Amino acid sequence: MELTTFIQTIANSVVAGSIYATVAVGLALAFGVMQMANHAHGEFFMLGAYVVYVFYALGGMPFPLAVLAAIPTIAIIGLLTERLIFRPTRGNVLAGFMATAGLTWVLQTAAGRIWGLAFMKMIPTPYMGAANIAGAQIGWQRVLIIPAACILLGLLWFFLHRVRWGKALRACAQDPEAAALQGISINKMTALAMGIAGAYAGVAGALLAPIHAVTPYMGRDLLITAFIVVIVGGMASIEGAVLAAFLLGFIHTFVTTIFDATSAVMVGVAFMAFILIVKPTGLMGRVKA
Amino acid sequence: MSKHKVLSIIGVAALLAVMSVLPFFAREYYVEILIIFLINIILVTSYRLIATTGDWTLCHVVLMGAGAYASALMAKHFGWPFWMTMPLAGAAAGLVGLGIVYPLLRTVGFGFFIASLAVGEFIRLVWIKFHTPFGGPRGMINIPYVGELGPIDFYEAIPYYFMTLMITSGCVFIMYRIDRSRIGNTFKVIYEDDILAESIGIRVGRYRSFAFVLGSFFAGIAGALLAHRLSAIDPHQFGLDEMVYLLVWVVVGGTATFAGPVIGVAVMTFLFEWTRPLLAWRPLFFGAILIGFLIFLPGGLESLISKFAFWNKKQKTT
Amino acid sequence: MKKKGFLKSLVPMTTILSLVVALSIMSVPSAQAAETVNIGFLAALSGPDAGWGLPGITGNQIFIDRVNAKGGLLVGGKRYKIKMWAFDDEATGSKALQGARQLVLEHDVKFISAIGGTPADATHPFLSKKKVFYATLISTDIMPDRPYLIGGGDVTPRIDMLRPWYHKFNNPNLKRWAVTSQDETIGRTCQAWEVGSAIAEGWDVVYDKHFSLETTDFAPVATAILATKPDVVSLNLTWPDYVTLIIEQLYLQGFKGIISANYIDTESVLQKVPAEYMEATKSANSFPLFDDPWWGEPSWQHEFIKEWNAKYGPGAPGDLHRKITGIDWDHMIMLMVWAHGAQLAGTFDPDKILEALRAAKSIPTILGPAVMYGKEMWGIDNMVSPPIPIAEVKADCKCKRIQAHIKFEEWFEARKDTIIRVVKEKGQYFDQRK
Amino acid sequence: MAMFEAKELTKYFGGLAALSDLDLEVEAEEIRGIIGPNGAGKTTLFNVISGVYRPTSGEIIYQGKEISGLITSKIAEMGVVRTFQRTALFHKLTVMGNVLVARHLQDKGGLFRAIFGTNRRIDIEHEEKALEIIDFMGLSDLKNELADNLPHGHQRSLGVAMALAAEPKMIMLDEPVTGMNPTETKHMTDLIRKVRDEWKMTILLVEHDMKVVMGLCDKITVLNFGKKLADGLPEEIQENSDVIEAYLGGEEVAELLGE
Repeated sequence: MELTTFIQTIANSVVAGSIYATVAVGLALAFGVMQMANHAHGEFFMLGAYVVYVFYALGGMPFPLAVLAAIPTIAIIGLLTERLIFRPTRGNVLAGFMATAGLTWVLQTAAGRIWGLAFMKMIPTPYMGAANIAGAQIGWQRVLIIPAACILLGLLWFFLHRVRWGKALRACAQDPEAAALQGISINKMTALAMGIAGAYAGVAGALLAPIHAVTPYMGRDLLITAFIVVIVGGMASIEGAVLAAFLLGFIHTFVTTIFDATSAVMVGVAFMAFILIVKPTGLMGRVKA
Repeated sequence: MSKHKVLSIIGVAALLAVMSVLPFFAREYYVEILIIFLINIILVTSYRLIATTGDWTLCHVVLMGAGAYASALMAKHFGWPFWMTMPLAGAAAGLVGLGIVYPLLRTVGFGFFIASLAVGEFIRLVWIKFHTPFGGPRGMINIPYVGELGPIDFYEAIPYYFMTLMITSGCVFIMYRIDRSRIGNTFKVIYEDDILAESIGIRVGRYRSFAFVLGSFFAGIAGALLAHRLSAIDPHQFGLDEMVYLLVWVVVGGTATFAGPVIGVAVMTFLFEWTRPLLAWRPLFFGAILIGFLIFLPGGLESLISKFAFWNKKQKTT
Repeated sequence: MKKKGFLKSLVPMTTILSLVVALSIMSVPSAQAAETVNIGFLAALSGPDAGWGLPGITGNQIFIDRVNAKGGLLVGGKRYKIKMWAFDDEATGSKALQGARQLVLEHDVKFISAIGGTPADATHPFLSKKKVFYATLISTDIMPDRPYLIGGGDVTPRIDMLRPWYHKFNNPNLKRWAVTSQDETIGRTCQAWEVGSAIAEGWDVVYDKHFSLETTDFAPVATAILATKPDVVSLNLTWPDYVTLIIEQLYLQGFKGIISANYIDTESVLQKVPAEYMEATKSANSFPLFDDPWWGEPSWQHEFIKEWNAKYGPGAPGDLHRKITGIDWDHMIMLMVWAHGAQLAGTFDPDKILEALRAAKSIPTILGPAVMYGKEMWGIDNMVSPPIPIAEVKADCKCKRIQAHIKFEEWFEARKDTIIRVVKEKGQYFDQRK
Repeated sequence: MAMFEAKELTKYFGGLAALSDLDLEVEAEEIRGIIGPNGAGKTTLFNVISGVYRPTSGEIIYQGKEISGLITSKIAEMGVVRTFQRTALFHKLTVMGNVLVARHLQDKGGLFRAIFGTNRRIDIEHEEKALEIIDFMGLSDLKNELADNLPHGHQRSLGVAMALAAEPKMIMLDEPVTGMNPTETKHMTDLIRKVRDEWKMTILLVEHDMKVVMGLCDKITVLNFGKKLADGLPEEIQENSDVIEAYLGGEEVAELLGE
């Protein structure tokens, strides 16, 4: 591999990693609290992209505003999902997972019916052109992802470690009973977790809308990746998810560049199976009795 | 022989009788649907067999595919007759199951669920990646039909229907017996309390893998039946979407009783045909059904009839 | 315990019995008006592949309405109204076969519009036995043992073979040809034909790989291609969405050569890439726009656009909330060919229709006069082969404009030996698929 | 030599030692009491012996064979079976069902037999054996009840019955009489003695009820903070000053002295 290609590939990997990370943290967070395994996370991501399509591409609103608009919109959908699906099925991970699989179909079909189904939606790139970083050419739209991801992940970290509600969330993730004894309301926490998860999936989708094929099914391809990331990272661990996201970003990108993308997916899946076998708790998963 | 035993034998006999006269009344298209329906019965029943140990998998359809591919390869390359390839396909799927179950055993509950998804995807990607012998994304074509037996041509719907009916009844009978046997009980007690089970000398790991391999075997049989009916198979056929349909059947029917999943397939097969006019709206409809059942009737349809459902009683999660 | 067992054994009986009843109730013969000919539409109408199926219905419906408005299809001195039945095959073999059976056994269709690929593989034994026309977009499904399967309304892979010639003709000095497409049913075969033609035209093929359908990030794909320093990057029949994303990456990663593809959805590409760049890269493809002045006025194509917008465009009763695409008319081409054949033959007997079509000097299609061709490519002359438009993206109109309209047959005759040799080397020739 | 031996048995959880350098020798057909204040490591000891936990260091020798590190079911197969402090039962099975399942080691039920229902004789034998045990535990009139519906005392007995059904040589009872009223306790104590006398089993007994322990055990081992504090005949233990010290806090001492 030539040097320029190598640098370009490194750059691509970092971008891919940031994308996977932003998408996956929400999933990990939701799973951490009362084990809500959200199969519809990919569709939250998709809806986030459609928010940008509606407000920015159709409505002519400035791109940054459209992205911000995605946050509350999808957060609300997250809250509804918690209230209507995860709360009734609490204590049964599989039931929650399958019910949200049903939700996946509902959302995909609805989106297809509402916004039409043919080729990808047309979303003009807000910031055209590419940045030249040490010989690597990365579109501004993608460069943007990196700081955005840092900020989003930073905010989440701050919230979880410095803010009272965030701490409560972590306490609840570690030991719901104990948390309940300290007067933390589990319902509030699950709602909060799903709200945040939705917001993050939404904003990720919104940010990626211009560089992704926006279709009702865009969530599917990313979901398996996101789950691989979460499992490898250790189910409930945010830090683990971020680490795993970048690992997978590098794996996918390098294998694609050197061999081909089918192999990349295979290697990714194999990697997850491998982790599960040697360390079922994942890279940073707490050992559960 | 006790009274209710007589009754249930009569019941089953009646059921078989109906299933045997049915094709002569239903039109050909519906006979074809019934064939797929019978194949799906093997699929769900074997899925439940595994689920009784508490292991819900996401690779059952892939194992069905393993059987389909195995049977197709044997029939095409060695020219072996269906009567040979079908059981061997089961064995092959069982072997694949054996190969993947050991890593999977290290996980339980949701971990097992997702891990099985990953392993299943991997197998599918192998079919896609290796054009020889699997035919890559295009899959395999010209898989020999079952052929003729004297005057009977199994290409025709009705003969194939009866062959499938016989094989399905056989498989279901065997699985029913296992479910009712000491082995079946062992599976269930493992699900209820694996620590206690282990303490009275039950090799939990061994039994979990046994259930998995057994289930894979029957999935393989179903795969063979499918492959030789379609005469063409491809990786897409055994993808996650199909797996989710299987879950819908199981969820709608329930897994507490042996009958549950069968009810599920029966009802959903009917609904599925009945909703065709909805065209593009259908996934929405089925999504809603899935959600509705999991929330309002977690025990599935069976729980309406028989009250106890272990499906949602005790949870095992990683 | 045992008593429970019995109760449970009751359950499936009752349900299955009810199912049985239901099914037999359902089997009410579909009412048939005497002068109606039924046709089927068998494609993915839900799920991720629906984008290839659903739009096809629109074009077919426009054609059907037109014919029915004239009182029906005139076959053997009798007018037949056309009725279309749609079945969702979810792009899965088993569902497709089920659909074929429903359409034939329940609705007695004489012709089926489909996408092709695995569904074609799964349905052909049944349909060949039942002697029902099955028209796929792509010609790669044509095989000698599928006498009633016709294809080619979609210009793939003929266009993918002509583009190497086109670019060589315009830039004789260029050498390095890179090609990729998604790793699926049709991609491999079409790419094989393109590579064959590229070699026949004297290109060095420097990159010849596929990317998986799960690919979400095309930056590495572009990087890998550019690492081979190509003069031309061809995307073969890469799906339009992927084309857009790959072209964006080629642009961002500073590719300066020629971009060539089967179908460039110009409008969506121009959302990501400046029109000047597209013009500079001479990016060529062969899905023409029907509002292209090149067709002339009045013309079939222009009318089609008008009718489509009137029916499905913004504000129309059947507003689809989207722009017209190539898929909207792609399926219709094959339907027109079949209808034309039936009229020529004066019957719906498939053998007679095939005879008539093969005998015809030229068959009118919306892409121009076609002939039945393809023996050397697919082992049987079941490929409908209209002349092939090649369009380039122009900056001034921010759209693509037809540059050439090429007859495929002569071109192929001159080069077939090399091309077929290469296709065979890549194991993609029809007789190598058993 | 002793039937069962633990040498310098040590188990760490994270930093802290739940067991440290514990030596234990149990003769065949002995009833050995294991006592100690809460958190002394009694249950941990059972878990380590029965293979739920792998010891950090040390050896467990049973009938001259090293068994530490084996999986629970293997150990059970060798003849060491334990009951649980929690009432561990298969709640959706009947009393009979529970005991039959617990006879797994005697009859795993082959696949062929399962399918073709051959060898009814074996099944009948097992049902007889199960009935014998149920009868022995005084549950015969409840044998078709769901385990879930039994009163607490009977659930405890069923737990023991299941352990017996596995036909072990050594049985470890974890607080068999907790939550029982005096008559039930009396009954259970007699049963445990009978198990030893008639069924020739060796018994390890963890129990808080000192009356029971003192009345039942041949020898007693006292644990405190995972260490062995004392080891000897009941009366020796009652006089042992360290033990009394460990049990400081009046009423526990009284309990210890069985008053």
